[in-house]
Amino acid sequence: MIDTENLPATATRPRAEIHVGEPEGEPLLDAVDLVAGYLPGVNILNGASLTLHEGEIVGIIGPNGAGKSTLLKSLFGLVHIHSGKLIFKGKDITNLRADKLVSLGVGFVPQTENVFPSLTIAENLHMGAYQAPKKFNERFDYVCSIFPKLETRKDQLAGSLSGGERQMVAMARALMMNPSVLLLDEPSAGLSPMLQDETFIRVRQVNKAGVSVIIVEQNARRCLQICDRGYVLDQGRNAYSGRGRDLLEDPKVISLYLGNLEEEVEEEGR
Amino acid sequence: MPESKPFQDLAKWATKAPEGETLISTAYRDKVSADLEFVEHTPGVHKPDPILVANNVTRKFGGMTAVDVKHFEIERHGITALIGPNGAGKTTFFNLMTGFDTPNTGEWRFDGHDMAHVQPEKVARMGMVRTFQLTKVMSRLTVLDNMLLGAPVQPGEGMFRSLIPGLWRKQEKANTEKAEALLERFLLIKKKDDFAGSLSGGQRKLLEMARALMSDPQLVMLDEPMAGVNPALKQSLLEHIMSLREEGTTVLFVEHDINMVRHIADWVTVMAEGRIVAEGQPKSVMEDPAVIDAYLGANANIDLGDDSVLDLKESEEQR
Amino acid sequence: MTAVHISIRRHRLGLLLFTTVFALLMALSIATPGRALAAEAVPTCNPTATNGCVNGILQDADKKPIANVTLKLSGKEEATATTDAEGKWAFSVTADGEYTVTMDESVAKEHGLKAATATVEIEKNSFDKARQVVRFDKPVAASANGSGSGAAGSDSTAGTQSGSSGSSGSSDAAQTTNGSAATANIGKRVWQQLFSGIIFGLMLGLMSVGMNLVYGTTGLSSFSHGEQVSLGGLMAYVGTQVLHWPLIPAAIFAVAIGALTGWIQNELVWAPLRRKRVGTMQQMIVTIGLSMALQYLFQFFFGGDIKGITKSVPASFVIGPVTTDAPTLISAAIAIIVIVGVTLFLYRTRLGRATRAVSDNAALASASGINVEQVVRIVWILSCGMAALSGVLLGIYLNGISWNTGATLLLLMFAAVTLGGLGTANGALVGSLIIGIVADMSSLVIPNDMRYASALAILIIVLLVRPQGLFGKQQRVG
Amino acid sequence: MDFLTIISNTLGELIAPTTAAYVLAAIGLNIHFGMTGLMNMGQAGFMLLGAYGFAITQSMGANLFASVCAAVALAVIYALLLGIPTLKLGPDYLAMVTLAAAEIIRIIGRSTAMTKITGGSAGISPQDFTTQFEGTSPLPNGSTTFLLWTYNNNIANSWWLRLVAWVLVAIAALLCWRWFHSPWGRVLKGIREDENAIRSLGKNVTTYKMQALILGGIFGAFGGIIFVLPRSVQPDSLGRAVTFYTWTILLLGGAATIFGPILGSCLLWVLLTFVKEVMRGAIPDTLISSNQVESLGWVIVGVALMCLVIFRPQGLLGDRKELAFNA
Amino acid sequence: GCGSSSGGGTDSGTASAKKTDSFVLGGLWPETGSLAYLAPPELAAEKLAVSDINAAGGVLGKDVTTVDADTSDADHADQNSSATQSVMSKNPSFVIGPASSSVVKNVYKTITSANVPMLSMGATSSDFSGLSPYFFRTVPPDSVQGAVLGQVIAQDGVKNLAVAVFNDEYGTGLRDTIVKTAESAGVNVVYGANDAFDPTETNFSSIVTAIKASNPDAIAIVAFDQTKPLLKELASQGVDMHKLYFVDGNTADYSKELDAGLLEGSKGTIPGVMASDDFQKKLVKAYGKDITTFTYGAETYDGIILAALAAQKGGSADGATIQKNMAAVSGANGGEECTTYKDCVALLKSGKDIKYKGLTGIGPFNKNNDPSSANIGVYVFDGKNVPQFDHTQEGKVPTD
Ligand SMILES: Nc1ncnc2c1ncn2[C@@H]1O[C@H](COP(=O)(O)OP(=O)(O)OP(=O)(O)O)[C@@H](O)[C@H]1O
Ligand SMILES: Nc1ncnc2c1ncn2[C@@H]1O[C@H](COP(=O)(O)OP(=O)(O)OP(=O)(O)O)[C@@H](O)[C@H]1O
Ligand SMILES: [Mg+2]
Ligand SMILES: [Mg+2]
Repeated sequence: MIDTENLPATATRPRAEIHVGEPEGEPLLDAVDLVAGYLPGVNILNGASLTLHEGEIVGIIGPNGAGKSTLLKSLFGLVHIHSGKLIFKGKDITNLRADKLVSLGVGFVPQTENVFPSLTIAENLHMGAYQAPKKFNERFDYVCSIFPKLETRKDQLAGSLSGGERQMVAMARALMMNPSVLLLDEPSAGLSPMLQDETFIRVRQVNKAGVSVIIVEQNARRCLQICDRGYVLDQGRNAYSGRGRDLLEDPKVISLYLGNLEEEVEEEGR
Repeated sequence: MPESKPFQDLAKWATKAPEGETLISTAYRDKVSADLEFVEHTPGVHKPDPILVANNVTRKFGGMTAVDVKHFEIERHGITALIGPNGAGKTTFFNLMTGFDTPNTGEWRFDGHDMAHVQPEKVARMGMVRTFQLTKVMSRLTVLDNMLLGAPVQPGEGMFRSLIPGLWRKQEKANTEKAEALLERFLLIKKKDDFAGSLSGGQRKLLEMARALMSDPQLVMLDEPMAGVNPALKQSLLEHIMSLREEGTTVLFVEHDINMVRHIADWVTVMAEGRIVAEGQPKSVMEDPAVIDAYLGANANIDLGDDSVLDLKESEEQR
Repeated sequence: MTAVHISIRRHRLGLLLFTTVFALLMALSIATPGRALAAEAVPTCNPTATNGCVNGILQDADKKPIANVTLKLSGKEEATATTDAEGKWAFSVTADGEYTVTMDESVAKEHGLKAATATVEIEKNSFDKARQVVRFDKPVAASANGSGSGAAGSDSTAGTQSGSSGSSGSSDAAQTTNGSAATANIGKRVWQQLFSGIIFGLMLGLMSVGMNLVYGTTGLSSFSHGEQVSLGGLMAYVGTQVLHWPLIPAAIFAVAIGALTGWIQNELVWAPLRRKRVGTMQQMIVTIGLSMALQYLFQFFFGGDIKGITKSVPASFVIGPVTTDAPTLISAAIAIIVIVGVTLFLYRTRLGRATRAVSDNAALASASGINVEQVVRIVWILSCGMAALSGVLLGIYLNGISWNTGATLLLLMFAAVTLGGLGTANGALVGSLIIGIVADMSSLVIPNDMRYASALAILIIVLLVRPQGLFGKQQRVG
Repeated sequence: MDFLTIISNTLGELIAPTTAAYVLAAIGLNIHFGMTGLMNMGQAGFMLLGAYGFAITQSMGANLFASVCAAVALAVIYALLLGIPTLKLGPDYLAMVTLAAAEIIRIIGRSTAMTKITGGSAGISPQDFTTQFEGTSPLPNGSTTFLLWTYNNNIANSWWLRLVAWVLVAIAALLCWRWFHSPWGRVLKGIREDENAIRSLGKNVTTYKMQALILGGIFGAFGGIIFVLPRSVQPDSLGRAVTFYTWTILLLGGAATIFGPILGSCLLWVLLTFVKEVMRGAIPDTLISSNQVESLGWVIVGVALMCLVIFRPQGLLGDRKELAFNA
Repeated sequence: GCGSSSGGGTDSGTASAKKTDSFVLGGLWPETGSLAYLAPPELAAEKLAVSDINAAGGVLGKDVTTVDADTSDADHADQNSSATQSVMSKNPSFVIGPASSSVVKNVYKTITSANVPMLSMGATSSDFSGLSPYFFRTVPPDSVQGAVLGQVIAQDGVKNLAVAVFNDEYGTGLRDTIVKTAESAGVNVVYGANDAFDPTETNFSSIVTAIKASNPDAIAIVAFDQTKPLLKELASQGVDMHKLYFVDGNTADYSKELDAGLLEGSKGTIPGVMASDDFQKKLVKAYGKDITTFTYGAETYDGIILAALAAQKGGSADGATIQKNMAAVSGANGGEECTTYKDCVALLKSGKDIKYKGLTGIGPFNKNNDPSSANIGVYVFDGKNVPQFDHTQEGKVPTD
């Protein structure tokens, strides 16, 4: 058992030492039995729970419409939580306004509508650094090192970008604010395989630098590979949870959520 | 031998397939793989039985050339994958082919018809139906209504004829049945009376694809249909796509999921910076070092959970 | 001109008519009890129940009065009069009937007058004929009527003016004079009207930039923005005319009140509506309701008439081809400074970029750490404050403000922002200038009451060519 | 205060021809906006053209049917002229173009240059165009009291006009009900949501939009005819304010509903009359002058409108759920 | 066969057909909207008339009661109708108003078809002569005032006249007569014979530029409240402000709006004998508030008095009776002249025929229910920008 709190931010944690269950200690973000929905009377989340510890990567997978995005949005104050508790660093943040959360160091990449279409790329990134405008140049260089295309296209309107390019902007925007917790909703969707991998590696990298990450993915295999822990969400409830690796190999999870396309293709290939 | 039989008959039979059976025939598949077997693996190569032929299609945005396709053909009844890095011009190419955008130069023919300056709706009615990468659902219409809009030529869609329900009730019923069957397949049946605007990101993708299939198109162009779709469902839908072909549909799709491309594509075309840079059977294209370099990346087969990946990255950055 | 020929041709007929009418009138006047008194020359004559007037003013072709000319009245009654220093002369007559005024032929010749005699008919009871004005300087064009008071054809007996027959002729004649005058005038007017068009465009720009800001941030087309403009003007009126403050404090007061209303309405109306996620269409209906409420509230307090902010008319001066005055130039300068300021604010400042981000996607803006409510609040305050400022300037420039001044300009504001490109800052300015110039210049070629139609037509034409407005950007499909 | 007359006047608005005229205009707008998403901010333009078409031909002696045809034809031509170039515009821009076009029609109609045709600012007097319509009435001369209401049978604001107006409304509502629930209506709604998606499904969006524009315009023209029959044709009477009222009616009742326009129109005019009648009765002029009372009445109506939308943003019959997906 | 507006439906249920002794005065006023500033003098006149009548013992021994409603302006045609409905529902004996021609057009059929007489105090359109037996007016048609003003202009030696007119029935109607009269007397109309500005116009600079460029030596302004900004614009562009001509819609006291001396020497016409200071004071007192314009005040007052006298004479306050006796009390059949309600009623009671000679100085109603003769007062602005009475001109109103 590693005391994550006392580790220097840059320390590498040997994966083998992570426990099957949750790490002990005060969680960084704790969502308990969240009930939330968009329309009155229709709950999308029916008691979903989630815990994030300092320095962790937590993955959320699940079928379409399970409520993964809703969960992230409710964590971020964009969907109204009807009941349940949401604790961040010991403070109750239930239904706290999103911009307040940003100043607490939480960053968010939504799944859809994740750029400002009539702003240029540079302006989009400016928005990312809205609360710390002085750091703009430094962070800008950083995100451009991940997505070099952004630098060359920085004056193009985000609305005219290709799907993948938008996704880059969205991800970059969230990274601009140098958050301590990052909520990512399908960051790899629409990216080329190379950039998908790049994204996951970068997530690990920022994680290594001390950022805790919650990541929702349909590219489940890749996601679970990098996660410390994973949750499977179904119909607004937690269906399974456990170490990323374990979920990846759990036959039930595979048959219900992951599929076996990869193996099939490999078999075909042989 | 499947080739000795007329395809049409087969196709008819295929739609009346007995319950439970998915893939009824492999006639078209066999024909396509036979056709493509000896086609050269060079960009812009000619194919035996092309349904769409594009020549010298270019599109510039300001100073940047988004699309510059010298020659491109899609094999009839084939499942062709169009892959390429982000911003390669795939979506723009779709837009050009379907009339949503006009090219700076070039001409292209669909099924022998010249398609320059043809309105998008005409294109669709000629049998070339596309989906959008950034989904377009009719938010304040129910999912079922969204589907029904996908059905082609409905007498009830005339202003005057719509006033006489007798003229369209029957067809409406048939369309509804078909739509429900598709929704069932796409796991959306539970949502059929909900507004499409309430769908999740992945569900929208599914609806968009299902809607495109309502019209039994000759050529369906899917722009990243499976991005954001749950892997288990994706897998089951691939079979549906393959069965489409046996009903006479040609499929062109853009996708970044390499396994999917490998699994169902008969032919892969690679675009980069607006140009077609490689073409060929999936297996061989995926092994093309240029493709790996520009598109697949070096980490494709590496477990990202490995710390070695990070070290590699760090050293890369140090350089 | 054919007029002369016509009147000569009519001579015979007129004579016939004249004799019969004359005979009739004679018979009538004999029949009337109380025989007429003699006519007399008076300094001024006004017709009453008992007397009619034959009067006029003797001027030469250059409108200079001709004094000391003796005029003789003959006909039913007789008298003589001498023109005064202003050329005026008047006879008061008591009997209805024909009168002829004569002067010395030589005088007429010397001063280039059209005639030396004129015959008129007096009828005390009739508005048309109780007074007959005889002017020997009568221009040719007007005599095309063939009727008139007689000075037309020199020795013509000229029938009395016959109401309806003259009307079409007179308007035709007017058209020709008007037409030729207009073309001659255009040269003189171009610069002045271009100038006033620019000034008006700037005012319009100042008005609409606030509206555009609200649109650019919340997507709401505010129909009550016109009332915000009126409010500014009316508050300045309150300041200067009711509280008797000097103009500057009154203007500041007006802007402050305007900004305050912006803040209040955001808190009371728009913020709750946004919280309920009410669509912009519905919000637009709320602005229509608000506009109605405000308009009649103004009418409640200020009545329906036009209020002047300042009483005195500023001294004007001439710069090159245009006449203008200091307040106009200062207003224009303020408008330019404010509009440029807003543009810089939108494109150069963090908050400005935030307003555009909010309009694109409020949820994402909030997720980027922008306090959306704060931004919108500032925008409302700014927008209403600027509207009030423009109301003040407008009230001064247009010489008055009333409960509906803003409302009548609302359409032009919409046209301006749409023309420039909705939600774009410099678009509002350029659009306003175009609308202002077209509206003011178009009256050079089309009737005045249609000049706003031409401004709107320009809008439509521009949108046909550039569907996203001048500065708008097109979105990609797919 | 005389409650009976207040009530009878207020409820009289329920069946007033003006209310019906607004219903027709709002039904037209419902086809434009509620169904197709066309932001037509110039419905008054269609109404004015309808009124001109009817009244001008009537005053030239055409028969009723021909005049109605002329009104419809004018609306159709206007829709075509307006639609062909502008239907490709985005919604907000289309709103501006229609608003401007309607205003241009009004300005030209009232200009002195047009006096010979449209009567200029004076418009067309009722004696010039209403007699034939009044003459077709099967009702006897005189006036009739029915329940609370007494109106002349045939002349001006008459029972006969009420009958015709509301029969027209009934027909229009029936047609709309049929259209709204047909595949045709579905395509229109699809266009409202996303026209590019509809295009990609092979529907000719421009044709559909044009059909909707024409159809709604025709209803607008009928509304215009009914609007002027009890009074006179005056360009200023069919100006921007009328368009705004029509929009208010539509959204008060609920866009994209069949009975929304009817309910909205009844509600608006009943509310307006009620407020003004009560104000006239309730506030003594010793307190504030009577024109202040009247202005205050309007203020209250304005505030009431705001409150209605604030507290029921989806309209009386609208679907609250739809609001959640507002673009 | 039921097309005629003169009310075929005589005796079927309209309350006005029954004999009654309670005189209910209906009033339709432009209390809101673009003509709202015309309402105060009219309302004041109504109040004054009613209190004068009631002070003299009322009509048929009973006090007059009033029912009022706001017609707003022609932009709110729906309000024209509903206001009319509101007044008609209270069974008025007689309706005074509305003032504007366009609103009259919108409502007169509803009123006259119910056999209720109505009287407009401001509808000057010549189309209204003989509109309906139940329609009266105390204002002469615009041709009368126009002729007088046209002659005044000609007589002043004006050579080039510009006319600034707003495009409204009142404006263009009056303009046409002014232009016709002035032109036939030798005045050259250099601007405005066909051009008019929009009634909602706020920006007069280009209009004034055009006027100025036409080099007029005098300008006639035919407008309502728009005059104020127009005057200032004229002054600021340096036009000669002492040679302006006004009409009844704008011959008003500008002492509060303009610098002293600005308008000195300019002239205006107002129908009616001089609207006395005394009457103006009474109006202000009756209204209880300051009134700035007095337009149509006298016409309103006279209209009400005439109707009350008609009811008194006919012995019943129903519409048909009033309609029948309107002409008679105005003196169409001759009779003893009287100037106040009190005096007139006294004469009537003593069985005499009367001729009410009111403040407007109009003659008896002619066959078209127009005033058969009228007075047009000519005013000259003094150094304080207040119009001062100069002289009056009387004459017959043409009947065709
Ligand atoms: N705006 C909305 N209004 C109403 N219901 C909604 C809304 N957005 C999503 N839903 C519903 O909530 C459920 C969960 O949606 P959510 O977006 O959270 O799914 P998800 O797990 O993210 O799916 P996906 O993998 O497809 O993105 C779905 O059934 C969807 O229909
Ligand atoms: N309207 C436009 N204006 C400017 N640039 C554009 C426009 N549309 C597309 N582009 C650019 O053209 C290039 C091709 O875009 P396209 O959408 O076709 O890429 P793509 O191959 O579909 O990429 P992805 O896989 O990310 O979807 C991109 O770099 C994009 O930024
Ligand atoms: Mg999701
Ligand atoms: Mg793409």
